[in-house]
Parts: sequence; C-alpha cells; structure tokens
Amino acid sequence: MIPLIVAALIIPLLTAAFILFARARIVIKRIHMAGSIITSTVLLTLTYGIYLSGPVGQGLLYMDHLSAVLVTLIAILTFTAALFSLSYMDKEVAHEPSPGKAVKRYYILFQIFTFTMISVLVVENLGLMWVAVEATTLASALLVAFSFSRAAIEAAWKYVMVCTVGICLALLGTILLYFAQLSTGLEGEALSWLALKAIGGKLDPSMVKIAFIFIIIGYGTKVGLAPMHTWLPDAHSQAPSPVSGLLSGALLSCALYVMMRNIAIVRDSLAFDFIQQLLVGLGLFSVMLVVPFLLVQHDVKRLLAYSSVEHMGIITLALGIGTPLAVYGALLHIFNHAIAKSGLFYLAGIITQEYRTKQIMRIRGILAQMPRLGSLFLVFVLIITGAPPFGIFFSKFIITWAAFAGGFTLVGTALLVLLGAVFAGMMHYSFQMVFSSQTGTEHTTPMGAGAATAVIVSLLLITISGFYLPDALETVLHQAATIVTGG
Amino acid sequence: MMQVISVMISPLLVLALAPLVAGIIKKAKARMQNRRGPALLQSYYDLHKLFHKGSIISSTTSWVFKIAPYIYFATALAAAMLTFFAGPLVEFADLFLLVYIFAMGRFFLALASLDSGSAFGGMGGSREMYISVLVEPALLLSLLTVALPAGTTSMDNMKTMAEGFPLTLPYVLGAVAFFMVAVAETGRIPVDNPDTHLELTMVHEGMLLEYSGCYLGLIHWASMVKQLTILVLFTSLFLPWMPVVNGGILIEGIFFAGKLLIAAVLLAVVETSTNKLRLFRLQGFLAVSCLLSVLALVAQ
Amino acid sequence: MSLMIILLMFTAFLLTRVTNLRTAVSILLVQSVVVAFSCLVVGLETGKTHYFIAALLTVFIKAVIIPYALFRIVGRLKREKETDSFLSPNLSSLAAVAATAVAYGFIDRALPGIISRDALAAAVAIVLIGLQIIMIRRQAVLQIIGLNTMENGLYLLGLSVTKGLPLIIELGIFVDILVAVAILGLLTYRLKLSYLSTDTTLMQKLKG
Amino acid sequence: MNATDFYYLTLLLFFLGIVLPIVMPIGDNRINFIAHGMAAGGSFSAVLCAIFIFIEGSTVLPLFTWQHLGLVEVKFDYLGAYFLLMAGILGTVTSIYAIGYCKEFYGRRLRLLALCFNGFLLSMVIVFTINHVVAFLISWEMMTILSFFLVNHEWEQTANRRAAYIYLVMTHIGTAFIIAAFLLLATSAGSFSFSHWGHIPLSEAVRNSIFLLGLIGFGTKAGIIPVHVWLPQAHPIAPSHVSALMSGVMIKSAVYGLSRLLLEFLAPVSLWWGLVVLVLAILTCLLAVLYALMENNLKKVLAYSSVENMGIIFLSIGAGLVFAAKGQALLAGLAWTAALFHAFNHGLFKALLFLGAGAVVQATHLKDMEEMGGLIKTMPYTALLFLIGSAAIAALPLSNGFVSEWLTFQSLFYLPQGIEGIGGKLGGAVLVALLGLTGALAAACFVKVFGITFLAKPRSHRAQAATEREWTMLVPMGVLAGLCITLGLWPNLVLKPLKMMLATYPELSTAGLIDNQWVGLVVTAGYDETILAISVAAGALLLGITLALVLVTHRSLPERSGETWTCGIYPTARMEYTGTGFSKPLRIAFASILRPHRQIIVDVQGNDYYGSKLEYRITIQHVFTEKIYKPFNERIIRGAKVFRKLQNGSLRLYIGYILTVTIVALIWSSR
Repeated sequence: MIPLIVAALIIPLLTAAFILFARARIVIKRIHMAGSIITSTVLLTLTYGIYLSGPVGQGLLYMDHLSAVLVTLIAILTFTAALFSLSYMDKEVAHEPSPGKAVKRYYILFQIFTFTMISVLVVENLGLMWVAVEATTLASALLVAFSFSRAAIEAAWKYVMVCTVGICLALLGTILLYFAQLSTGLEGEALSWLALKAIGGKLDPSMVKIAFIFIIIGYGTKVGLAPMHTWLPDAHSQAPSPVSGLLSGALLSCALYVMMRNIAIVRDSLAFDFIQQLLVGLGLFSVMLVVPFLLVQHDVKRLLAYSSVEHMGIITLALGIGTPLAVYGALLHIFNHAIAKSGLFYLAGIITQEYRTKQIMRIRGILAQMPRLGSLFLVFVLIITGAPPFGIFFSKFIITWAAFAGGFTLVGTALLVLLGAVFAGMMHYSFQMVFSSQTGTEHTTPMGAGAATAVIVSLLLITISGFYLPDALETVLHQAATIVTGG
Repeated sequence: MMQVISVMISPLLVLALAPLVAGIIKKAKARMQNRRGPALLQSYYDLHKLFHKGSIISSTTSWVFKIAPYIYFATALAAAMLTFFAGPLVEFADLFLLVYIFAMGRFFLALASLDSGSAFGGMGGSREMYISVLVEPALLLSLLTVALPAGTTSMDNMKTMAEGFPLTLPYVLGAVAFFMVAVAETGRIPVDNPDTHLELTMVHEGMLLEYSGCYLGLIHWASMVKQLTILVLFTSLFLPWMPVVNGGILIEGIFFAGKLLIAAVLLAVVETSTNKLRLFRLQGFLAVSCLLSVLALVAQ
Repeated sequence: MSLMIILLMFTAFLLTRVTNLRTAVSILLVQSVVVAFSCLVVGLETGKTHYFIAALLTVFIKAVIIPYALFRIVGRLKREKETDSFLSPNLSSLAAVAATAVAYGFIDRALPGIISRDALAAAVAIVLIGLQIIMIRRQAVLQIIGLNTMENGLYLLGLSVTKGLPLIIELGIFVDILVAVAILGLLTYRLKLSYLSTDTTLMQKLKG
Repeated sequence: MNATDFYYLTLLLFFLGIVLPIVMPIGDNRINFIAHGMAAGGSFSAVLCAIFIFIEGSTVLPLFTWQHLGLVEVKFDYLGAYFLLMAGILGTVTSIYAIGYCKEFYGRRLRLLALCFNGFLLSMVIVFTINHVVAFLISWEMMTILSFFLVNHEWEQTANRRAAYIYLVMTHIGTAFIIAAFLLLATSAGSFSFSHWGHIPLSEAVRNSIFLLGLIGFGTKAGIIPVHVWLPQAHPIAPSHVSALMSGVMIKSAVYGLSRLLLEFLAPVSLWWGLVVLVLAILTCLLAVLYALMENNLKKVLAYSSVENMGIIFLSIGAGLVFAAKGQALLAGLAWTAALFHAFNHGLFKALLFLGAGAVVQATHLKDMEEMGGLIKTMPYTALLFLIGSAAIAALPLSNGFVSEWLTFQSLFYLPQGIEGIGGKLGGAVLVALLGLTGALAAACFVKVFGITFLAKPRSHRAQAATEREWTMLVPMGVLAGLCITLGLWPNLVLKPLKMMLATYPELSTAGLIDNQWVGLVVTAGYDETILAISVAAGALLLGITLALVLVTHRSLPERSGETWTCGIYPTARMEYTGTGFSKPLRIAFASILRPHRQIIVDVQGNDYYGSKLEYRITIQHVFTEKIYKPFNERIIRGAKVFRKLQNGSLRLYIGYILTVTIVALIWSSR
C-alpha cells in the first residue's frame, strides 16, 4: 500500500517532467493522458485497498477511509478533467502566439496541481497538510492566470492573496493546536493527526477553541465559505473550464477534507454545540449569501461558482449537525457535487468557447443550435439544483433529513426555502440561455470526443449514484463518517 | 295510483294557472295606473296566437337556438313541479336543486341569445347573466333564513317549519328579502321591465328578440310558470299561515289561492310604485336583500 | 529574545510608513534577518541542531532569495510608488498601534496567565499589521511584503510558544513562501505588462 | 389477473412508452401511435388495477429495501385507488386523443413530447400508489419536472418560457414545503413508510407547523390563491392533451396529498385548520371565477376555472376539517365525499373542456375567443361535447358537476353544526351564498365561452375555415361527455367506492349518505333527511320537454329562415356581441376587485365625428400578481442588487471580511 501511495505522488510529477521534455503537442497530450489514467487507476486501487484492509500509514504518509473518499473523487475528477482538457485546450490556445508552449505549460501545471491535491490527502501530519493546501493554491493560481488576460491576472491575484491570508490564519490555528498538544506534556509526534486524535480529550479547551476558530476561518477561506468566499467566483470564472471543474469539485473538497480532519480532533475537547453553532452558522450564512448573487448574475461561470459556494455551505452545515447521518450525507454530497459541478463547468466551457463570451445575455438559443449540448446543460443544471432522481437529490435529502432528525427543524426549513430561491436563480438564467429562438452564434463546431466522453462519464456517474452506490464506496463512506464523528 | 294521477295532473294545473296569474298581475297593475288594461285572460289569447303561428329562424343560428326554448320550458315546469306544494313530488323538492334548475333554463336561454348574432340578443344575455349573478346569492340567503332554522334544505320540511314559525321581526325581514329577490327573478320593475319594447332597456325580452311563433310561446309560457312558482314559494315559505278551520283540501286550496292573489297584487303594487333602476344600481338593491337576510339570520 | 521581538515590531511599524518600494523591501530584509536571529537565539538556548538549520534556511530564503527577487521586480517597476493609500501613513501607524493593543488585550482575555505572553501578543500583532498592510496599501509589491510580514509574525509565534515546528514542516512552509513570492512576483510583472501599473486597486473588474 | 399484475403491466407499458421513442429509429407517425398507444394501454391497465383494488381490498406490495431509507412498498389502498382510477380514466382518453392531436407536432420534437407524456403518467401513477415518503417525493418532483417539459414544449415563444419557468419554480418551492412537512412527520414517526405515520403522538406546535407547511406545499400544486399564479399561466400553453391531464389529474394529486395528510397522518384535526382552509377556499373560488370570466383566451379561461374548482374542493375539505374537529363524523364524511367527488368530476369535465379547446385551437390556430365564433356549424360534434362539458362545469342539473356541487352546498349548509353560535350560522349562510355566487359566475362564464366560441357567425377567416377533427380526438371527448352525464344521473357509480374508501377512516362516517338507487342521493345528516332526487328532476325535465315537443309539433307550422334583425342592416360578425362586451356588466359590478383599466384609442383622421379607427382595450388587475408578486419580485431583485455590492471587486474589502469574521468569531467564542 505505501509504495502505491508514493507512486500516486510521484506519477503526476514524473508526467510533468516528461511533458516538460516533450515537443510535439500530440505527444504531450498522450503523455498527459497516460499519466492521468495511471494516476487515477493507482488512486482507485488505493481506495479499494483501504476498503479491504483498513487504514494504512507509515511515517508521514497515512490513508484511512476518509482520505479514500476524497482520493476516489480526485481519481474521477482528474480523469475527466484531463480528458476534457484535450480538445478544450486546443481550442483555447488557438489564438495564442505560441500555442505549443502554452499547452505544455498548461499540462505541466495540471499535473503539479494533481500532485498537490493528492498530497493533501495522503499526509498524516496537520502541518504538512497545511503545506500541501497552500501548495494547491499556488499550483492552481498559475492555472487560473493561464491566459494572462487582465481579468485572469486580477482573478489570480485575488485568489492568491485572499487564500494565502486565509491560510495564514489556518497556520496560526495549527500552531496553537500544536501548542495545546505540547501543553498536555504527552509524548507524540508533533501535529500528528493520529497522536492528536488519541489525546483529543486532554487538550486545553480554551486554547483549542481559539485554534479551531482560526482553522475554520482559514480553511473556510479555501473551502469558499461566505464571507471568505470572495476569491472563488473570480478564480472559477477566469480559469480554463477544466480547471474550474477541478477547483470546484476537487480543490474545495480537499479543503473540506482538511477541515474534517481538524473537526475530528477538536470534537473531543470542545463543547459540541460550539462546533455545531459555528459550522451550521457559517454553512447557512453561505447558502443565504449566495442567493442574491444567483438571482442577479451576468456571467455563466460565476453563476456556477456561486452555486459551489452554496453547496459548500450545505456540506459545512451538515458537518455542523454532526450526527453520523449528517456527516454521511455531507460526504456523499461532496462526492456528488464534485462530479456534477465539474460536468457542468465542462459544459459551460464548451458553451463559452462556442459563443466566445461568458455573458449570459449573449448566450442564447443553445438548444436550438446545439441540441445535445443544450439538453445536457439543462439536465446538469437540474441535477445540481437537486432534481431527482440524481445523486444530489439524495445527498441533499439526507442532509435535510439529518437536520430535522438532529433537532435543527428551523435550519432545515430555512435551508429548503433557500434552496428553492437558488433553484429560481439557476433556472432563470439557464432557461434564458437554453431555450430561446434567437441565435447567439452562427457557426458551431461539434463537441470534441474527449469533451463528450468526460461529460457523459460525469452524467453516468451522477445518475448511477442516485440509485446505487457500490458496496465498497458505501462502506468507505460510512467508515469515513465514523472517523469524522469520532468513532 | 292517486299519486301517479296527481303527478300527471300537477304540471297541467301549473301550466293552466300560470297565464291567469300573469293576467291578474297585469290587470292589477293597469288598475292601479288607472287603465282598463288587457283582459284577464289576455295571456291565454296571446299564447294561443303564438302557438298557431309559424316562426322565422335566423340563418345565423344553430340547433342551440332551437333547443333552448324546450329546455327553458322544461326547467320552468320541473321547478314548478318540485315546488308546487300541493304536488306529490314535494318530498323531493330541494332548495339547491330548485336554484340550479332555474339556472339551467337561464343558461340555455342566454346561449340562444348569443346564437342569433345580434347585438341586442347578446346584450340581453349579458345582462341576464349579470342579474342572475347578483340574484343567486341573495336568493340563497333569503331561502336560508327559513332553511337554517329548519336544519334541512328540503322544501317540504322548510314549509313545515315555516308554518310553525311565529310572526317575528326576523321572519318579516326574511320575507322582505325574498320578495325583493322575487321581483328580480321574475324580471319586474325595478329590476327589469317586462312591458318594454325599447331594445336598449330590455333584459329578458332582449334575449327573446329573435324568437317568434311557438318558440316564443314556449318561452313566454315558461316565464309565466316561473313567475307562478316563485310566488308560490313566497306564499308557502313566508306567508304560510293557514286558518285553524279544518275544511279539507278545498278550503285550503281557496285559502292558498287567496294568499297567492295577495302576493301577485303586492308585485303589481311594487311595480307601479317604483321606477326602474339603472342597471348598475342593482347591486345595491340586491345587497339590501342580502343584508336583510343576514339580519334575519342574526336576529333568529 | 525580547530584543528580537521589539526589533520585529519596530520593522513592522516602519513598514506601515514607507512609500518607497525599495525601502520597503530593505525593511523586509532586515525583518527576515531578525527572524533568523531569533531562531538562532532559540537554537543557542536549547542547543538543538535543527534550529541552526532553520536559521540558515531563513537567512537563505527570506533574507537572500526573496529580497533579491523583490529587488529585481522593483527594479523593473520604474516610477512605481505608493500614493493615495487607503489610510495616510500616520493613520496606518495608529492602526498598527491599535492592532498591538488589540493583540495584547485579546491574549490577556482569552488565554490568561500564558507563559510567553509578550511573544504571543507580538506575534498576533505582527500578523494583524501584516493584514493591515495588505488592506491599506495599493502597490502590489507592498502587498507581497505585507504577506511576508504576516508569515514572519507566524514564524515568530511558532518559535516563541512552541519552540518551533518540526523541521520538515518548516521546510515545507519555506518552500511555500518562496513559491508564493515567486508567483506573486510573476503576477506583478504581468500586472505591469497589461495594466502598465502595479496599483492593485485597478483590478476591480470582477464583481457581483 | 389481479391488481398487482395490472399494476406491473401499467408500469411496464409506461416504461416502454418512455424507452421506445428514444431507441426506435422510426418515423414520427409510428412513434406517435406506439408511444401514445403504450400510454393509453398503461392508463387503461391502471383503471383495471384500481377496480381490482376496490374488489380485492387493500394490499401492500414490497418492492425493495433502500439503503438508509427503509423498505419501499407499493400500497394499494382505497384512497390511492380512487385517484388511480381518475388518473387511469383520464390518461386513457387523453392518450387516445393525443394520437390525433399530436399530428400537429410531427417534426417538432414529437419523441420528447411522447416520452415525457408517458413519464408524466408514470410519475402520477407512482405518486398515487407509493407508500414510501422518499419515493413519493421523487415521483412528485418528477411529475413537476416532466410536466414542465411538456408545458415548455413550445419554447420558441418567450411568453411560454416565462410561464413554464414560473410554474417550475413555484411548484419546486411548494415541494420544499412538502418535504419539510414530511420530514417533520418522518422524524417523529421514525420511519419513512406512510404505514407508520398514523396517529403519531405530536406536540401541538409540531402538528400545526406540519399542517401549515403541508397546506402551503400542496396548496401551491393545487393552485389555491394566493399561490395560484403559476396555474393560469402554465395550463394554457401546454399541448391540450397535457393541459387536460394537468388540470384533470395533476393538480388533484395535491388533494390526494392533503387527504393523506389530514385523514391519516394528522388526525384528529384542529378546528382552526378548517377555518383557514375555508377562508382560502372561498377566496380562491370567487377571485378565480371572476378572472375566468374576464379572460378571453379560451384555454386561460379553463385554467382559471380549474383554480375556481380547486377552491370548491377545498371548501368541502375545510368543512370536513371543521366537522372532524368537532367529532361530527357523519357530516365530516359528507364533506369529504363532496370534496373527493368534485375532484373526480372536475377531472372529467375539465379534461373534456381542455380536449375540446384543444380541438378548437388546432382547427382555428386561434387562442382568443373574440376571433372565433360559428364553430358549431363547422365542428358540430366538438361543439356538442363542449356544450356538455360547459353544462357540467356550470353545475347544471343532470350533470355530474351538479351532484358534487350539491354535496358541497350541503356540507356548507350544515356548517353551523360544526361551529356553534351565530358565527357558525352566519358563516355557513354566507359561504353558501358565496358558493352560489361562484356558481352563477361560472355559469355566466361558460355561457360566454360557449356562446362566443361556437355560436353566431365566425368572427375571423380562420374560424370560418375550421374543420371538424378526426375520430381519435372526438371519441375520447365523447367518452368523457358520456361519463359526465352518467355520473350526473347515477353518481353512485363513483360514490360507492368513494364511500368504501372514506369508511376506512374512523373520524369519518358515510352512513349518512344513503344511495337510493331510484331516487338519487339521500343525506341524513341534519334533523331530517335531504334528498337529491336526480331521477325525479330528470323525469320532470323530460316531461317538460315532451310536453313542449307535443305543443310545438302537434301541428306542423311553417318555419322560415331569415336574417337576424339588426335594425335593417345586413348582419355581419362585427355586429355580434363580443366576449369583452358580454362580461362588461360584471366587470363594472365587481370593479372594486377587478380594477379594470380601459383605454380607447380613436383615430379621427379624415373625419372628426366618426374617425377612421377605434380601438378599445381593457385590462384588469390581478390583485395578487400586481400587489404581492410583482412588488415582491422587484424588491427581491433590488435587494439582490444591493447585496451584490458586497462583492465589489476590491481586494482590501475581501481581506476586511476575513478580518471581521475572525474578530466576530473570537468575540463570540469568548462570550
């Protein structure tokens, strides 16, 4: 198992190195695709291994069921994003002065980004986890700024600044947590998650409380919780669409993962209703705050980005409720949201390429001109807003159910109503773009094979997850929920 | 057997008597206006004439135009049979059924008025439906002043209940309310003028403008039957007192006829002593009726 | 150690006042050297080797590479100067004083009787001042410096309360900072190319 | 064969109806026949299934065990079967009608239409039978989404899109309330199976919140004012066979849901629930029928009339709640009978009218009644059937509409027995009077609809060129018309199973409703029995007609044909009374509610006295749309625009947010 983990870390870096020395674009693409497929396979094998044999760890590397959930996710998402990038990027760089270089840069950064995300999930130490999270920001910042247009630079700048400031607060929290660990006087590796988890109950509550606040706000910035979410719509809207999909689906989930790791530790020493109030409050606030942005929006990718904020809010809320059911729902929702949202970003990418604008006002008549694309987009919007019988409906339902069962009746009702408002906003703009007889563009190009496959794979996965989860995934999800709830 | 015979006879009786009542009202009205007025039996002559004349059917019309008189006639007769308190079907009479049987006749007549394609017909139909909309709640409310104490909407029980009711203020209020509705429902001044021949002021007559011959006869006859029915309703529910003498069916019949006569003359008096209201003042008129009914219900 | 803390606070205060980019980078350099010295001091106190390595790394990365990189960027940015800050230098110094007061107040209130109270409070104060610099200053380079100040404050915190993080983590942090500065520097350069200025308030296109 | 087999057959056929249009590479003509044939077959099998349920009694059919969510079952009980029967009958006729009607859609996304239609039917069948709340919610939401696609089928027009959007969003938000209500119940009961939800001990506050949430949720689907606004917009723009199904069955699913909620889950009920429902219902009836009367778009009139009829159904539900709260089982039984029977009847005649309207719209390609007219001559069968539907919806005696309206009247009449004192008496009387007013307005409305659409001379070339539709469209309408009359004459056909169903609820008793085969209905709820003598009334009417026929035809009088008298001018269609004119007196009478605004544009070029052109426009104010929804919507948008300033692009502001949150959180934590 451990060699596999190491392999999962090394393969993306190796791929990046190979790409660096490759010349022809077709070769670059092949290396890239091969690397991604191998990475994904390794990651899926890891999950299966964890399902069979339980947590593994050695030194600084550690994987348990919680990481397995996220690893699965990364495996799926890097695969679809890699696949989608193939045709998308060709079109994207067509107008660059030196397309070959740009493509090369993109694929290298892509692989490095994958590496940083995987490293977040496989390290055991909270300090290293912090390092890895910061590394994801840095790796993705250049992807966000990929086109170096004014808007892209602006987005990347804000992304790095806001996230780094946030992450600095998380570091402050982590140091305080370390201080609390030292203060117990017990032996144990510094900031080791397992060690901290073992002595969780003995940590000084007042210190842990402050540490936890800093950690939640710090990683919350990265998760995109309001009001620290400000970087998110900028970065998501300016990044190339496969990267937007990865940012929204994988990166936010990784940040959530780190948050969950920390929650698992502090649960033993803090009064539980403190954690509940903090997380439920932040979660509900996030859902609430995005509503006006979804009701009045002009940019299709920003629309999707705000929807991500909303979903992160829902997940945080579920984590705050904290019952095993709620956490299970949260994990399932992370999974479903990642797949659906990345699919949606891919589609939005195709749309923006075809219409050469992100302005909703200018995108008209998708269904009339590109029936397949239009219907796929519509279906995905329905999925993301929680229409049955797709996966998101179920995870949303489980979370709401957990809210009611956990005594958060008012919160649950408020959440349902807010989701209705979100639905109204999302649908309004989607209808404008999809149904209309006016035309926005004259000539259309057929969807690339890679792009189509990526979208179809996402659609299939999200549809199946509505009806059936493989036993392995189901078990892993349950075990992961137990880990977060302190089992 | 007796029952079957009376079922057969009662409609004929109604049909036979209705023009007479209409004649009485006309005569009384004329007398009060210091006119000689038409003969008491003039309505019979009119009907006789109409039923011996051919008719002109507008080429614009369809079969709806032709069936409407039949249905109107049938509803009037059915209403009479279900209200005529001497009749054998009385136990089947129900307030809501009665109201809706009237509505049925009106429905088809209004359709027929539109079928002719003339503006006058349409205007008549439109106004008739307007009046019916105002009348219906008032009619129901005034009947409820009797039905609610009776605890049932069966006409028979309502009548029994009314007979045992002492002459009190609520009763009088209810009676006045119903009488106002009766004026509207029979199409008399101040709601409608049955004698007008000026197209723009016609309501009920406006709908009939295109009818002639026996179709017109049917409708006229049905209107008279309807008028009689409503008067009977009034007398049975709001003037229910009978003499203490037990003189069998004949004495009762005569007494009943007397009360009917009073009601008919009352109608004539009202018609003579008031002016026709402007069409859009009717809301107020019927609102007063509703208010009186409500007062009656409160006071009970 | 207290001397180091005082020096650090002093540099942080200075940073709130400078308008010249080159001066600001120099101050950051001094700050980093002070941080390295503190590390060395702790190393001498405890006698553990990894502090010496950490101090060496600090000097190398924070006092050599980063200032060098920033100097190079500043060299390319001709006629860039901090003007029309959100707050005037006096007011921003006042804000820094306020931040220090808040930090002390907060530490006393939340963690009464903690051992290294001064160091903790100073560290929090420096973090807050760093945040302030990012908020108040318009120039991209100054914002980068603000970020570094924050990081230095945190480093100081780690040193003073926990006697430093494990070496591998520190190594990671150093690499992150280095890469962050590199990327921000690259972005600053691109900023200059496309906006012809490194005034970050120009970047207000993405909204809503 | 038994109920289960037919149920599976239904599911199978609908499933085929969904899959075949996707996979079969054949022409639209065959798709049309196959898909709608499947739909018709499936629906008919649903009818048989429902009948067998009534014969065999309730059964539970376990399907599968769902992770976390427990055992999913299909429950065949009488309540479900009653609605299944309704869905089956209407599904069958509308599917057959669709075969003819959908020829219009050849080459215009017919496959999508057909498969959504099958899916829509499937989801409704599942809604009425499933016994598991999550499965219920899924099929409920599927019903909404699929019907949205049907409504939105002709999305090329902006107005359609807008209406479909409002429909989707409003019902989606309604579903949110239903989910909240059901989750409250589920967490209290500790189970997702409807079977375990009866008589759960709940606190008063929880019960009341469940009621209110359920009322809002289901009320939205039912189109109860003030959450009705989607209905008059969505129903008219759907293809007509879909409108028929939506008005006929889909909005009744709200009645189904409320029945389950109020009869099974929340029993015993509180008095004030009934009062709330009564007030909303009467408001719904009156306003909707007034709007219907003012409307000139044929299908919109029908849509508003659906709102009105939902109001009538809710009136009896309200009365039923009042009686049940007071323990008056007999009267409660009467009121629920009235409600559910009217639901059934409305399904029949409203579907008939929508199908008829569809035929007219297809034949003329017109929507506005003011341009129609004279269709009775070119489309005689459609006209006759439409007339029967109009008579039924105007509750004329001998139609099924009258029977259920009579029952509603009766249940309102007995209201004083549920509410003591003068309040009950007056309330009952006023409600009866207002229902009478509603009835009269509905009659006026349908006089207008039929008269303006079908009678007199055609008002446009298109109306003149209309032709009768083919038999696949006429036969379904004929079946519905036949059912309307059959149930009007012999209501026990449906009342009998209905009574069987209501008798299963201990709070209700149907012993007071005696079916006297020969006379009609006998209600023994008051001090004495009240009789609805259908046969007598029919006999009397028949007698009257016979007598009239004898009078007229006993001697053959000459009958001449001539022109309508129009003061000596040759009559043209332009002299006919218009729909707007027809409803004008009522518009003036109810001006305080309708707030009509009229605009007269005179072009006096050429001649100062009679000008060359005169245009008359009248608009009325839909009070809830204008006074609540529009300002609300505007305020939300304005508010959203203000909130958007939070993200104004300034980095320092963003950093400030983080700082603020940190400080707030720290202060809050050390409180």
